[in-house]
Amino acid sequence: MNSKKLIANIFKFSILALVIVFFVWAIKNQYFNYIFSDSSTFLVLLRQHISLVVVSSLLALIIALPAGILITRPRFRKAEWLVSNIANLAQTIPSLAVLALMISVLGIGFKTAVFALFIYSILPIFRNTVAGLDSIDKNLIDAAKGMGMKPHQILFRIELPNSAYSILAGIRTAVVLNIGTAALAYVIGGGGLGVWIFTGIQLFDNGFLISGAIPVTLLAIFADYLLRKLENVIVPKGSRRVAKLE
Amino acid sequence: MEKWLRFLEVNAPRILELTIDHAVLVTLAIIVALLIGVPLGIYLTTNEYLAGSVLQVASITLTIPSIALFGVMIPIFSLINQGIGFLPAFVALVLYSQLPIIRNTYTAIKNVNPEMRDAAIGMGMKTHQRLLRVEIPNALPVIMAGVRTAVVLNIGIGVIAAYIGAGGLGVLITQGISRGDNYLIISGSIAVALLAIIADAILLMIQKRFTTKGLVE
Amino acid sequence: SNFGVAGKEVTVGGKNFTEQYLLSEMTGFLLKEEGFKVNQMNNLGSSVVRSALENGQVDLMWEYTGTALITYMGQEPVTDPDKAYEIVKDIDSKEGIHWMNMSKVNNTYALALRSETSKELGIVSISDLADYINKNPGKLTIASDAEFANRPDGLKGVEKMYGFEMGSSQIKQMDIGLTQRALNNEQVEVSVAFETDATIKNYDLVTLEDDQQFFPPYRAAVAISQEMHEKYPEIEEITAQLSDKLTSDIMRDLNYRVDIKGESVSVVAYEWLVENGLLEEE
Amino acid sequence: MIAFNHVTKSYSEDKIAVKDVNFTVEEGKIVVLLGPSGCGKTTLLRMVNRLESISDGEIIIGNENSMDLDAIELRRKIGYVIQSNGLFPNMTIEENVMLVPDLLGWSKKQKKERFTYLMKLIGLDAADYRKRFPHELSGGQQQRIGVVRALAADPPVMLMDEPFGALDPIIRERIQDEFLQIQREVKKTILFVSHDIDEAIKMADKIVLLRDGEIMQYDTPSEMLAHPKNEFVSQFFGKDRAIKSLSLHTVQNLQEIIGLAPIDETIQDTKTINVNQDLRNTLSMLMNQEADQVVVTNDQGENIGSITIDLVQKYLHFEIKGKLSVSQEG
Amino acid sequence: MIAFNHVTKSYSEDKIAVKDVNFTVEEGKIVVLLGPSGCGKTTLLRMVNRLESISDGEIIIGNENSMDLDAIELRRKIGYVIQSNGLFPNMTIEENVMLVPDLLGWSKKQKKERFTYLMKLIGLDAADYRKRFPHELSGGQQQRIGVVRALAADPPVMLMDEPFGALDPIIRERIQDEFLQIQREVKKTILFVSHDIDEAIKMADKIVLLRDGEIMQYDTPSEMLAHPKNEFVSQFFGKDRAIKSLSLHTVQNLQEIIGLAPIDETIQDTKTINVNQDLRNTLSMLMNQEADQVVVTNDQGENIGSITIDLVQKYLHFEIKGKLSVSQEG
Ligand SMILES: Nc1ncnc2c1ncn2[C@@H]1O[C@H](COP(=O)(O)OP(=O)(O)OP(=O)(O)O)[C@@H](O)[C@H]1O
Ligand SMILES: Nc1ncnc2c1ncn2[C@@H]1O[C@H](COP(=O)(O)OP(=O)(O)OP(=O)(O)O)[C@@H](O)[C@H]1O
Ligand SMILES: C[N+](C)(C)CC(=O)O
Ligand SMILES: [Mg+2]
Ligand SMILES: [Mg+2]
Repeated sequence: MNSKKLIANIFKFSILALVIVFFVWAIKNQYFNYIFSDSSTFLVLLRQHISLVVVSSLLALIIALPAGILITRPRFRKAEWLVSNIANLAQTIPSLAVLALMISVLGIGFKTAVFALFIYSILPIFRNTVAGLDSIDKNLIDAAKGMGMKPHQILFRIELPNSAYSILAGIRTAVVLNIGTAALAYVIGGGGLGVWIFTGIQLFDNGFLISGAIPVTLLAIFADYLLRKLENVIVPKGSRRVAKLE
Repeated sequence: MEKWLRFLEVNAPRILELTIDHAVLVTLAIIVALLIGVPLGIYLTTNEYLAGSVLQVASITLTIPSIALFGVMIPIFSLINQGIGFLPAFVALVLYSQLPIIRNTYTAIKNVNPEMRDAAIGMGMKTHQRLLRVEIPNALPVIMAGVRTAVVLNIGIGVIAAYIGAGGLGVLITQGISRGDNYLIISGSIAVALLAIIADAILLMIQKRFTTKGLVE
Repeated sequence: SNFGVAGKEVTVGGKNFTEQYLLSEMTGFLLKEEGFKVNQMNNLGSSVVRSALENGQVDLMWEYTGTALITYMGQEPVTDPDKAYEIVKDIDSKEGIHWMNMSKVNNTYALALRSETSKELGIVSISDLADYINKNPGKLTIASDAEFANRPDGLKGVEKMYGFEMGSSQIKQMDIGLTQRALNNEQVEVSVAFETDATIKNYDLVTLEDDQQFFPPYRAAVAISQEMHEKYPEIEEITAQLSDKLTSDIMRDLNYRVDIKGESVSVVAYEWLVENGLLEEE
Repeated sequence: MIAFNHVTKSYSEDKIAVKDVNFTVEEGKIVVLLGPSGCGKTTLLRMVNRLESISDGEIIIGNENSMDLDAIELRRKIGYVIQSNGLFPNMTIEENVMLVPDLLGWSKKQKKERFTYLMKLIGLDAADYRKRFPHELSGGQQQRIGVVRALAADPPVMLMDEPFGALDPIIRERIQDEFLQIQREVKKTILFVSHDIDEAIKMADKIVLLRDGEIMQYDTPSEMLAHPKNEFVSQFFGKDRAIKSLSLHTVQNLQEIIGLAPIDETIQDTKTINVNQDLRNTLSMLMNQEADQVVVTNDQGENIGSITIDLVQKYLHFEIKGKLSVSQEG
Repeated sequence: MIAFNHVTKSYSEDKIAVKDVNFTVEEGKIVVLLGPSGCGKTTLLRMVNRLESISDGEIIIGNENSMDLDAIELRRKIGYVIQSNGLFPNMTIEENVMLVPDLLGWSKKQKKERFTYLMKLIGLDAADYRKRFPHELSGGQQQRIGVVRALAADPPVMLMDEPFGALDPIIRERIQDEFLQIQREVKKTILFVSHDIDEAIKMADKIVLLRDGEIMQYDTPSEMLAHPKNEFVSQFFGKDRAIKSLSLHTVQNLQEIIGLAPIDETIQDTKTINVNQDLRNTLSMLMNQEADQVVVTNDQGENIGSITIDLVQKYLHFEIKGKLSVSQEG
């Protein structure tokens, strides 16, 4: 018992130490300097990055959530297999390729990047929406029907609240993935912090690299954290536990 | 179509070569990830304290954008003069594989019906007998699901490794972008997708082969 | 034969644009012909291949004199190509890197405009551009890759010498292969271009005169690690076949075949080597 | 009132779950659907609130054909309790219980009052439970909430599908008693599915015994135990059904029909038994010979007679063979 | 033999699950641990094969202190059956059943023979089931496999934790009978957990009734029913315990002790009952007055006497108050 705690603590501290060593090394070598010395560019890139992510994620949500709801309605149930498989296949196409191929359709730049990211984010949201709605105990739907609830009442009062956890997890996956993929937007002229990462890689300039990579990473971790916190607000208290048990 | 045939005629050997490079990189990374992740996942089931922090760290690792992680590998590995190429890419892929493998191993072993575990202990099985005969066989489908996730993930992320000189199918796509050549991009993407689908199918086959019939519901 | 004798192995490094793919590929063909096992490490940023060369991950590469002089060594620009070559060679000999076989390929940077824009705004030289930008700040956007945007011999240096400044949101950074396309698609007004780029002619673009001679000559030459050079002195001769024959026009032509006609790099490289008698057809 | 007229349900050509079923659940009565697994109990129940369609025949609720009513309207007038209680995990206890009233647009005040009333009915503190979530309750408590949720909008009709199936025997019995208590107060018309014989005997005014979708017998529990119509019914209730049926009757019932024996004041070793005790326990006591005489007391504690095995036997005989045979002997 | 000497188990300072328990399970007997949920049955059982540590006191198995044995060795010598049968889904039936022999290094031939023997014991075809997987079996069959798995290495001692708890009542009764049949053949020393009174009465040579970790009474089922030591025991078995106890006895037992009544050949309306029928069903039949006379037949179908309620009552009285009171009356 004590030795287990000890091992756990050793692990925690070594990770912490590693992170600290990294940051000390980076700060000592002034690798974060561009953030401060060229803060106007940094802010432009950061803003671009966030817009890429927010706009594409919102678009994806607007499409994927209703699509997930629709496909789980009895009328369209039969199509679920097909749609899910196509969606899974689409997932194997590398994100970089999706970005690249969009050039032929939309040209170069921010809009193209947004569109590619949007396409790429649809899948996790769609898949988790479907999984969430599917995993609801059929007895609950039965009970709701038996109480004389109309289909839309069942959807909004029973199905969505109880699959909120899963749907949010999908959104979280999509956003985190999106933040990473948006770093590739540089390649097609979409802007974002990827510009500095690529500058760093191509010029072998650790300053650019770390001034780009670390903020992107922190952005992803922060978004993940924020969306987890959002769970506590959006997912009803009663179904949170049930969802986590799964 | 004709253009495609001509393209493939010229480029097929190169595509194949890059596909093999890609597969080798991912396979080696997964093997090492398995050697680390599975024992660790199993060990974590016996140490709740550690499980919490390891899984948290692994899940944060997975949120690190791939280009950022590959990028950061360059200065770090430059310290041992291996800043670009295979090694940094390999290490990054091993890191990315940890979460799915550790988490699935951990939850799979953890979720083995406690009564089954009890029965095994009650019958006088030793810890390793219990692990090998009861817990791992019953956890295998879930562990394999984790491996499959990791493989498909890595095949996709491996594309980005082209930016740090690790070769693989990413070369086709990045050159396709540089040269505005959609044939390269598309053939690269299809090769990546096929690789992922085939790898997944092979792993599924392995999983079925090693999962006794008793677990097929 | 294509099979290397045990131990005779080299790694050829290359940057991330067409000319470099071609140069590495051609070098690779020639070395293979001579019994080397050749590894390629392509698609990298300038400084990355450079540091790989320094630490031995890459054995040789085609480098440009101007790039080395200014970006790696932080020297002042030198207009005479041979002088520049000597300086570079001299400095690098202390770094364990040997320069050899300077070619006539001069792949210097240039700024390009659509010819209609050029006419419309009356911009034909970089000074004109600087004037226009200073009068209309924020109006023009430029497509650049990450390197040009940040190299001392890139945009930063141009701005300094010509006395203008583009805001960070006016600089659209993207893969080097896309800058001319962005220009042609009217998504930007200015773009960075390489002198040997085939796209300039193809897209009806004009390059601005470097009237204050900011850009130094960028002669392509082989940079090889000293160690490798001593171990396999024959490489110098093998690569000399290339450097002797190549010119900017040939390079532009080969780039054209790849970038515009969409031919494969290895086909173009192979055919040129065969046509020029450097390689026997199999 | 719920009347089944020639009701048939086929899921497919060769899967007929319910065959030509006819019976009526009278106002304020509990009818239990009993039978082996797969005999069609659930299907029959779910046809009432149209969760399953009716293949043939009709179901009359009140005095309207169920098919003439709007399904949503119909369901809101029928309380429905399912085995797994079906509480919505995302809603608090109050939201769960007040869902139908809410759908019906009751005012806040009305809902609050009703909630308090209902919680009192099942002996839980309204204020305490209002904001809790289902997972914070024990299985037995959840089951009770499931029952009062069905009662919430005071529907005249209730459908209950093995409502106490998931509970352990001791809690189950307690909830059964509690529910009968509530029913005495609310007097709903109830169709109740069970596969437990003891539960059926205890809860039912009448039992519908089903096999393979067909009614084997429709009768009061005591009738069914005493006069099984066929081999299946008699086997289903088992060899000890006479003893089982004793739990349906009290000493009071016996007293009313054949009277008690006089008390022999000379016997010292006596035990007393309350007039409301059931005859099964009474017989057990008598068999046990815990005393030489068992005296019956009424609720006021007065001795009103004594009871013997003979009397119990006679009473049972009367119940089974009818008054005739008693008067022959008497 | 399993002996509990002052065994105590505390999970934490204020959670004492088992308190100073003393009793002995004799060689070849079944002792049932009975009591309400949470009374410590499972804890007590699991201390025997050291799945739980013993806080105080000792458990003697055979004639060795369980703590002196190697835990793995000990467990291999003790058959263990848990409620949900705990079959390993990844192994075939044969692999499941032969697991302990396998761990003990039996030869292939030995294992095969043993498997065939065990399957015969539970009436399943060895060849047919050998290669099947648990999920291909019904609940009842799985439970049987769970039992023979515990028997596989022929351990002298068996621990069974609500082994039939998950089964429905009808199958459950069948398996109980079957198991008693097997036990008659294998004569294991068995500690058996149940919370079902009827099961305990049926299976037990002796019952340990627990409350809050303490033994309330340790006795044979009939003793416990007849002479509950305290209020808790008497309440636990219920008011109808006399009737419950009847199922422990057969007409044969009655005949042996107080004899049957002669047959009145003049009575036409007779029914017959087998001499092995239990007295509970017999009483039910008698109460029911299905006939004017109930004739007892033996296994050869010969009529050997008749039986009456009076006789049943007398027999019960004898069982409860002992021979003394019978001889007084007799
Ligand atoms: N949706 C369905 N489709 C086809 N057959 C069904 C369907 N629902 C039920 N059945 C079949 O109809 C028959 C009656 O089922 P039902 O659920 O009414 O039985 P039940 O008496 O409630 O059984 P249990 O006691 O196990 O709940 C069964 O044979 C069942 O398999
Ligand atoms: N691991 C444990 N830690 C703390 N308390 C425990 C633990 N296991 C059991 N208990 C407690 O010890 C008491 C006895 O538990 P046990 O499982 O032996 O009861 P049981 O008689 O088997 O009950 P049931 O009939 O419900 O299975 C209970 O109060 C239980 O909550
Ligand atoms: C030769 N250029 C200057 C165009 C690019 C380089 O240095 O890589
Ligand atoms: Mg049912
Ligand atoms: Mg227990």
